Amino acid sequence: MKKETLIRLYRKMLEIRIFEEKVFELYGQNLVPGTIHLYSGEEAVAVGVCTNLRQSDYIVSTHRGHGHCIAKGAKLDKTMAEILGKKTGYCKGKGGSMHIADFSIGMLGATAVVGAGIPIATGAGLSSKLRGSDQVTACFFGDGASNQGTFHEGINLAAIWRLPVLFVCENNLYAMGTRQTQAMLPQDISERSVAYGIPGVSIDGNDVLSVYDAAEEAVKRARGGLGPTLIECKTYRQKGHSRWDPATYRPKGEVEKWLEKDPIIRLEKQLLSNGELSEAKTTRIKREIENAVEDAVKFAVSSPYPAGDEALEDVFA
Amino acid sequence: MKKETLIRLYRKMLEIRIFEEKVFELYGQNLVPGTIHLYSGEEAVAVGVCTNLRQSDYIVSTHRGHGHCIAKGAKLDKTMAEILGKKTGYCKGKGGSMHIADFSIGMLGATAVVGAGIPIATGAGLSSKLRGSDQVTACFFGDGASNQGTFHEGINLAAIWRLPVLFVCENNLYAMGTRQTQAMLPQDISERSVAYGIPGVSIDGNDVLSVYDAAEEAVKRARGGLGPTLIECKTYRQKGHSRWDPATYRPKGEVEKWLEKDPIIRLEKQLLSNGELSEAKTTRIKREIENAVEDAVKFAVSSPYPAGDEALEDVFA
Amino acid sequence: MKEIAFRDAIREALVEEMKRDETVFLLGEDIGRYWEGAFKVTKGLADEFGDKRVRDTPISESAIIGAAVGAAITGMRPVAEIMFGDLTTLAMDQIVNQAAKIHYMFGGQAKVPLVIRTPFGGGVNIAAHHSQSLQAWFMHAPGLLVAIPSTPYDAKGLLKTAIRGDNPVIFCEHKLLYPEKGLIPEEDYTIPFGLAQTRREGEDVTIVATMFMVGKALEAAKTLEKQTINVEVIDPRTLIPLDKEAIINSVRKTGRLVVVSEGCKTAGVTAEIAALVAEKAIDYLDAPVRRVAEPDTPIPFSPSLEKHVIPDEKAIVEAVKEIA
Amino acid sequence: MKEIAFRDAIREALVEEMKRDETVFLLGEDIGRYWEGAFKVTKGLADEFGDKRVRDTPISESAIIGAAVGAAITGMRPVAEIMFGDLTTLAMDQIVNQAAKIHYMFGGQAKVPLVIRTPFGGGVNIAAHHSQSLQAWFMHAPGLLVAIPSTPYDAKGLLKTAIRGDNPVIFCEHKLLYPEKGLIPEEDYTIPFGLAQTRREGEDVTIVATMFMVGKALEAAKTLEKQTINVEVIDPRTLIPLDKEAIINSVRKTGRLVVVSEGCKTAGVTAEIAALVAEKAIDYLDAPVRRVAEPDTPIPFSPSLEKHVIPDEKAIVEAVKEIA
Ligand SMILES: Cc1ncc(C[n+]2csc(CCOP(=O)(O)OP(=O)(O)O)c2C)c(N)n1
Ligand SMILES: Cc1ncc(C[n+]2csc(CCOP(=O)(O)OP(=O)(O)O)c2C)c(N)n1
Ligand SMILES: [Mg+2]
Ligand SMILES: [Mg+2]
Repeated sequence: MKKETLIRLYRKMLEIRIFEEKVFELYGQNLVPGTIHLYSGEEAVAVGVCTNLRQSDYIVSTHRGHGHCIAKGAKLDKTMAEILGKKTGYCKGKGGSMHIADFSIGMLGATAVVGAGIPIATGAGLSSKLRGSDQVTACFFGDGASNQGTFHEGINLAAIWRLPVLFVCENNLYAMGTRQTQAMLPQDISERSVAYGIPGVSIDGNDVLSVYDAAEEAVKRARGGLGPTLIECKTYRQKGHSRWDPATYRPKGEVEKWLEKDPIIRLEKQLLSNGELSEAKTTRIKREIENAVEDAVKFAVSSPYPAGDEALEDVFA
Repeated sequence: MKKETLIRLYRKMLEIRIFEEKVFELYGQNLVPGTIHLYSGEEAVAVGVCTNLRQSDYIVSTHRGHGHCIAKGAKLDKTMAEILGKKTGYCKGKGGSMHIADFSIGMLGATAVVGAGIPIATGAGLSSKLRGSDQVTACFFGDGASNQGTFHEGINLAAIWRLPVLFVCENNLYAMGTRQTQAMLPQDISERSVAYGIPGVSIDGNDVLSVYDAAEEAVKRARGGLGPTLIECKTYRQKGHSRWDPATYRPKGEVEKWLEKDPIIRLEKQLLSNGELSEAKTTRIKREIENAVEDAVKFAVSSPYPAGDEALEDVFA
Repeated sequence: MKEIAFRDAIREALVEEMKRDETVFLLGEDIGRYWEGAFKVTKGLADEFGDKRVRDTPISESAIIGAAVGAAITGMRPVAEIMFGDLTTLAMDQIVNQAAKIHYMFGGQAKVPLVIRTPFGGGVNIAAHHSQSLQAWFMHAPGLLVAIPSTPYDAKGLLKTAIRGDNPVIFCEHKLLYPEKGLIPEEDYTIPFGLAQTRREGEDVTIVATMFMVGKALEAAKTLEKQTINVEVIDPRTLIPLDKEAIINSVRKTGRLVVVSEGCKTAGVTAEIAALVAEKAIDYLDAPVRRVAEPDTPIPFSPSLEKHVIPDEKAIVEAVKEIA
Repeated sequence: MKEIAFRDAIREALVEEMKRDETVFLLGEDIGRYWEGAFKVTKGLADEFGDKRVRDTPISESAIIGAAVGAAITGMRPVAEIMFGDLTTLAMDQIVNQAAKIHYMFGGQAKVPLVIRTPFGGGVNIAAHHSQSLQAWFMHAPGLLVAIPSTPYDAKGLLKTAIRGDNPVIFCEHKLLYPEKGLIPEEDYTIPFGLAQTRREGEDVTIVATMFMVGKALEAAKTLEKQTINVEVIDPRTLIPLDKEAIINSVRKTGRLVVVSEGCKTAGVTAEIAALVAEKAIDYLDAPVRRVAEPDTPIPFSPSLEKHVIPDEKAIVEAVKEIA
């Protein structure tokens, strides 16, 4: 892999992590309304996938979507402003953390209904195919989502129509407090691809290079007209499910084990050890990102809330 | 297999066939309101499965449900009366062909929403398990139904809870005019069992003995606490999908090919050739069934329609 | 002008819009060449436009709507068919939470030019799972438009407007209307949403009626005329937006209102229209409002039972006479 | 009597009914020992009754309800939880076509003793997919009962009635009510469905209010009292059946009606109640009816926006003053 790509992967993951650490801090200060689902620990998935995409390609996101947004190229300031419910946010404060979208970069939005994005991604794939474009769509969803009817119907439809879609299952072991293996018998969610006659792979979702490679392959298949792929990324959320979750349902030692597999630290170590990155460079990158995030926070915090009656706008196009 | 069982299988299939031929005739005479979905050609499935069940076991049926009813032991007269919309029918004329039920024999009813019976069967299985009973539930549904979200959710739930349910997919090659292979990539619907970590088998659904054996095995597993099985029975509907369907979408020769595999004729030939049945006996059996069906018709035709205002009853228990 | 059946008027709208705009395409169960629609609305379309633009789907209502949403927000204009209105229950999340809310949730970034065609209504003895009229639910789901044509002319004109528009539309068709004939112009036309049509003028009582009930109301009007009660019959044509002005103006004139719609009575279409008048025009009312709708029961199978629950001319006449 | 929070009153009902009747069991997403309910309603229940009777499910709303239906028609009394009312959209077929219609379609053979508990309502900034109030849909689905408790006392009493009954019940809980406290008796009690409660007597204007809006209406009443407008506040407690008599009797007394409910205005809960009065009690009305509900928009995320769409005390006061 080219050095620039490696650095790009590293930088993007870090950007997500630092951005979200800030979100966490801000909600400690009561600046974030509602709830928040952090992506910390899962950055390799969004980044490994989206780095294979063009700006004109699409992604469909979830309630745990900050990482998807940033990996696809969303602006930090407008993302942060949306999370804070500001008028300057991507959705003018109407969407919030669970409903961010940036259509200008092919980020088709997050849905807070688990699994609901899957057939929508199928539709985006259908659209590209009908328009004769070579765009691909990456659809992110969780292990829990793979038990929804929409998973079955949406992937089956994409399969029979050979649509250019990557179904990216972020298996972070839990859906809220429910372990993946408590909610289904197969160990590997990728086995479910058999039901649709499409390829399925299970990979280490904390290794951004594995994700990158799997996505590259799937994108190639998709652009080549060979149809969808189901990619299961085994990963872990380092925090609780949402704002208030102490995550006491985790067995002892589990978090620690997974913290050791932190995708950012892993790549950083690797790049440092083979000389593609230096301590000085990592420090500089971190500084740059911290500054960018700081700017985003300033923008977001200083932005106004929407006026109440703006609630009545945007119901119809 | 015991001779009585063989004769029982034969008799039941014939009963369904002759009953439905009468239904067909009656709707030619405009005595059957609404639409009708005939089971002709698929009798081996219902009979092969239900012959393994006890009266206390449950079945869940579909829009194509006459065969399931009769195989489970429903009375011909009350079934016919319901199909004709009479007050003396199983559902007092409120249900009709697509919504027959007979709770007294564990026939939990037909639903006309394709796939909707699947999670209901899961619930019946759950109920038996919670009550500590050894009842099993057989759930019938079509190839088309296996593309519904309820298939995915319902079977997954039965799998993780190891419920005593037989998921019996009647793959008759078509869902209305849509070929099975046009609606999904796998050739065998039983492959979908992989997604739930349960056994799946595909069998000749026009061979009642194969169906019987597969169901016997699955019932054993279910009663033994080993959970559900997905049984795909490859079969064929000899008529159009419903009342008005000329079924022109079938390739030439297909019907003829399948008529040769008619499950009743097949078993009859077999039993005649190995002496378990004689021509005289088949004639007698047919006569008996024809008489029983004639009685059912008389009962149904001479029964009154419900009074209009009975429509207002039975909304709440 | 030419005479045409309701189902053919719909087909003509589809054909003309597919010719006019190549982003328009159809998807649904058995709409393609093998079946051509459960009610034969899409007859010949796969032949004319190919399987690519007339897409048969598996029995997956959620995915049909979800895929249509995904296509709509990325530049296409899907017309999805749900074979029976009762089966929208399987896709309510996609319809109500996704299609209807995407424009709003995302702050106006995305358009959802999606039409969902689906047949409602009873009268053909196919019982509780194939006979409902659920329009009221879609009125109660902000972000959706709801069309309820009662004539071939309206069906074609409204469907064209729906397809050309940028919002999700629930396009309600009545099973019993498909064979009904009516006149339509030879040339292209559209009908704006939110404009009611007065089907009959009268001074004594206003009847607001929807879909198949418009015809029943007109029959009732004839009977009532003989009894010297002169009713005005208003057909809203779209429920969202609703032409409130037309209804209120008529009530202002007549002082009496009967609302007639299939679908069960409680919290139904008739409730909204009655409430509207209670709120905005009560001073004009000289008598209680009457709602003629299905009783709160599922639709039964047997003809004798079904007939009892679906509003007919007689029920309308009685309701009018109660307040006239 | 003892003081107890709304969520604990619900839990007490569950505990007592599970003790009383071993066919009662719970199923839903994350209701078990690991999470104990998204709103902690089922706290401690898995410990007390075991995983067998307090069943965590996968994220499969359709299968949750479907399985509950199957269990209900075979001798059990399931209480299913749908984590957010907005997600009932994923199970509408099972709720409306199966649970609600089975007793009827099968001619009375089967009973469906099923309770579906689910939280509705806005006010906690969780946007369009987690804040809706869809009660009106369930009123428009024959065969369902709909409970809408506004106090811990009602929550417990109505839930017990729901669990002991033989019909499917949509048991609506309001997110903002969970921590609210109130008095309940120490001993077993139930509350019949279809019996409204007059929360405050008054002569000038009748306010019919539901769930969280009951409190808002009572606040408004205090403000209005200072302005010498004496309102009566009626809490229907169940929407199906609806205590029509209580509403009509109150309107007969006051001659004025304001209906207040979350959920969007068009074809909503307030429409049905306004229509009822337009139909049955118009002669008693001395002023137009007023509906106070959400405007026809999805629920927006930002606090400044959400506050704008959810009815508050001020909106109620204004509506009352418009007609008083
Ligand atoms: C259809 C649906 N059911 C339930 C919920 C409540 N809920 C929100 S997130 C979540 C868990 C999702 O798990 P998973 O798909 O594994 O994604 P993760 O949160 O682990 O990223 C649940 C149950 C929801 N939003 N939508
Ligand atoms: C959910 C749903 N979608 C569509 C229909 C209309 N419909 C009735 S039967 C049928 C085909 C069912 O095919 P399959 O499941 O294979 O059963 P078969 O009729 O072949 O026995 C369809 C599409 C329906 N009743 N329910
Ligand atoms: Mg997860
Ligand atoms: Mg089939």
